[in-house]
Amino acid sequence: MHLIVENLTCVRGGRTLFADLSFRLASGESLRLQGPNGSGKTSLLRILAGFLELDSGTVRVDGVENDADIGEQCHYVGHLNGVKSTLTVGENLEFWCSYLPGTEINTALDRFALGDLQDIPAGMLSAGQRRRLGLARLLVADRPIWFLDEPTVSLDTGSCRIFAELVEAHIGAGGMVIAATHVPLGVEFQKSITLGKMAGADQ
Amino acid sequence: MFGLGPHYGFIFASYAIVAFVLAGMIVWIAWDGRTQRRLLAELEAQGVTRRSKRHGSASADPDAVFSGSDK
Amino acid sequence: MKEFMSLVRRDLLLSWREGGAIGTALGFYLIVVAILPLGLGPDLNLLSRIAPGVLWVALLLAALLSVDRIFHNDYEDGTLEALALGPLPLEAITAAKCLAHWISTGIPLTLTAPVLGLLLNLDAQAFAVLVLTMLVGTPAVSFIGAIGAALTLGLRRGGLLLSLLVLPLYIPILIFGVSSVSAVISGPSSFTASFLILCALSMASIVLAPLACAAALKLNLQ
Amino acid sequence: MQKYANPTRFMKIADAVLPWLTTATVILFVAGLYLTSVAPPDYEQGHTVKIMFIHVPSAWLAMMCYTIIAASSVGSLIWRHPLADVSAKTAVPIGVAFTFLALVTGSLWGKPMWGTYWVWDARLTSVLVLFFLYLGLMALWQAIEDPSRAGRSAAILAIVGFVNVPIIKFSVDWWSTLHQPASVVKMSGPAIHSSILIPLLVMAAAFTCLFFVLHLRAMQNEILRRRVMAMRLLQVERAANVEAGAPAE
Repeated sequence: MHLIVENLTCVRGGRTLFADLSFRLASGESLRLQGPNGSGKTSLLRILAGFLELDSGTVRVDGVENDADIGEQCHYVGHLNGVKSTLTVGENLEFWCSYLPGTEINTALDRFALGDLQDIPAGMLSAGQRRRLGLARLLVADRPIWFLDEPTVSLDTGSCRIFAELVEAHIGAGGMVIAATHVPLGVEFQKSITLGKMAGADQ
Repeated sequence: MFGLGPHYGFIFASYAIVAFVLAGMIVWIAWDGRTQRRLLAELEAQGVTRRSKRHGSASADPDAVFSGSDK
Repeated sequence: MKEFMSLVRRDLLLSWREGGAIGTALGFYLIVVAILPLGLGPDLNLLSRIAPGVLWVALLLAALLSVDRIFHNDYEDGTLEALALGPLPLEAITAAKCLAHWISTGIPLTLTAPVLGLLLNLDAQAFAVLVLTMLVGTPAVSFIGAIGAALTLGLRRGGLLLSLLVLPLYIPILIFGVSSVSAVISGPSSFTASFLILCALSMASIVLAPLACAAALKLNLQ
Repeated sequence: MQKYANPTRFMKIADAVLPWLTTATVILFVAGLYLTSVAPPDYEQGHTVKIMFIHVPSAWLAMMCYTIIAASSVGSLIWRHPLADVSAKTAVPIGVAFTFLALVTGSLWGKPMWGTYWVWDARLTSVLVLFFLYLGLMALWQAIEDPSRAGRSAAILAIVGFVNVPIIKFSVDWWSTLHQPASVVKMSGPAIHSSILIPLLVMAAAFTCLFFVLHLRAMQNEILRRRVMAMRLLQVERAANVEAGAPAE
């Protein structure tokens, strides 16, 4: 399975964030997006996930049986966790399990050490716990492509290590990860792209 | 009065209001046009060239804001 | 279909947990209907003549209060983005959320209407018709209101703007809802005509509103 | 997607067309005003029929303008035509003005005819609802800062509104027949005798030409406004570069 991006251009509010960006990612590969704030990392991730319409260029995935669009093949972890505070931890994950659809929630709960918090309303969790609950969605439904935008924000070092192992496992199992992060994830990325002023967007 | 019959007041009132509003629109659009042109001239005088002749920089071309509004 | 139902169930569970939203809508409905006789005077036959109109207008305003809740909470905490990546297209997501909103807000408001009808000395035989027309009319209220909610997502004073955008679109529902109820009481026109048109309006909005909502959501999800 | 050439080409075309259109407007207005002043009084309402010569064109313009906004919205949403946004945005305030004029002249005409300033007649009520739709559009335009998002949100609302205009018109007509108190004379149009029809048509033509002059001019202003905004953005960006120590090109 390949994710193919060809001469992608994105203009936001009159400013060209990046122009004629092309790259290719195969199963089992990871890509790190670098660059200062506002250089278009988030916009690129949102374009790839299908939220943001692109000005020109193409983004496509080949080697997928039912040629579902990228949206159904990926997880997108943004700054927001996607957690409902009036539902309990278990109910949150149960919903994603029946909606995405996923297999079961226990592995997700255990890997993110949320097992004993299952019946507590998510509103009462700390920021770090709530972030882990948001990230747990990655394990509820098995999807090949992960788009991660500053995933380890408000995570403590222990959880960061756990998360790094999960990402490594996902890549090892043939998944793809594109991450935009300032903090080193503890994962060595095979490829990396730098956006914004420093590199001069005239590649 | 003016041979317009008993309700001349209403006739004058409606014509006056129409004239006032239409004239108001004409004046506002003319004035707005003049200010935009003046601002444009000032900006160009300060060297913010419209068609970015400079090589490579990712600066926006003013009309790019249209392609920006294309999304 | 399973995902559609799980989304509807989740929304119902959420509105059940956040009871406040329905409570405010019902409370507002009660207060608006109660203060009108205070303003218009206790003359009973005047009240019974305007009762259908008052009950419908107050219902529309009460529903309007709770309509922006359809997308707002999910938009704020990022759930809407995750939903959009699910198997359901945006149109189906909108339809599910509007259906949940109708069940959680439209039906309770409809069930309280006859109680408030007593305050306004509504005619006896009009009660059943009132509930019937409101049951048929409230889906359109939720679906058309959702268009306004989707358009004003993420705006600071979205709520105020929402009512300005949506109330003109509610006028046909109001006119045919009231005329079908007053047709039973006294009105010159036939009940079936206005009632069938009201059903048509509701069905049309159930089918067409999700399209407009999805387009607006695509815009605001950027 | 003609990105760049379009706005500049439009400016040139508009500059070429505007002088002719303005002279046509002036001529039509002079002819129209002369014809209305010599028009014979209506046997029923006397000279108050002269109000019709400006009320009907305003109401007609209000409807036509909304149609133009809906058409531009389709253009901006589906074909992403860059000028469609500009046309839709600039047509809204003009539409509001004409709808307001239609309502005011309608009620000033109603006073001598029916004795009250506002009568819930089907046509006046529909124009009032159209006025609310316009206010909604204007409010939505101002509520969203980012021009491209505002354009497309307003386009969606305009299309939804346009689909609803016939429904609202139908329901208001139904409603007014239900509540038609026998006493009020329905606003029957006066017998359209040629001596009245000709001034009406000339005035309608004058109003339409004026609309296009204003609309084209307003579109030019909007294009200039967006250029000014873009260039200010450029200035900010260059200033940021200077601060960030990057070589200010």
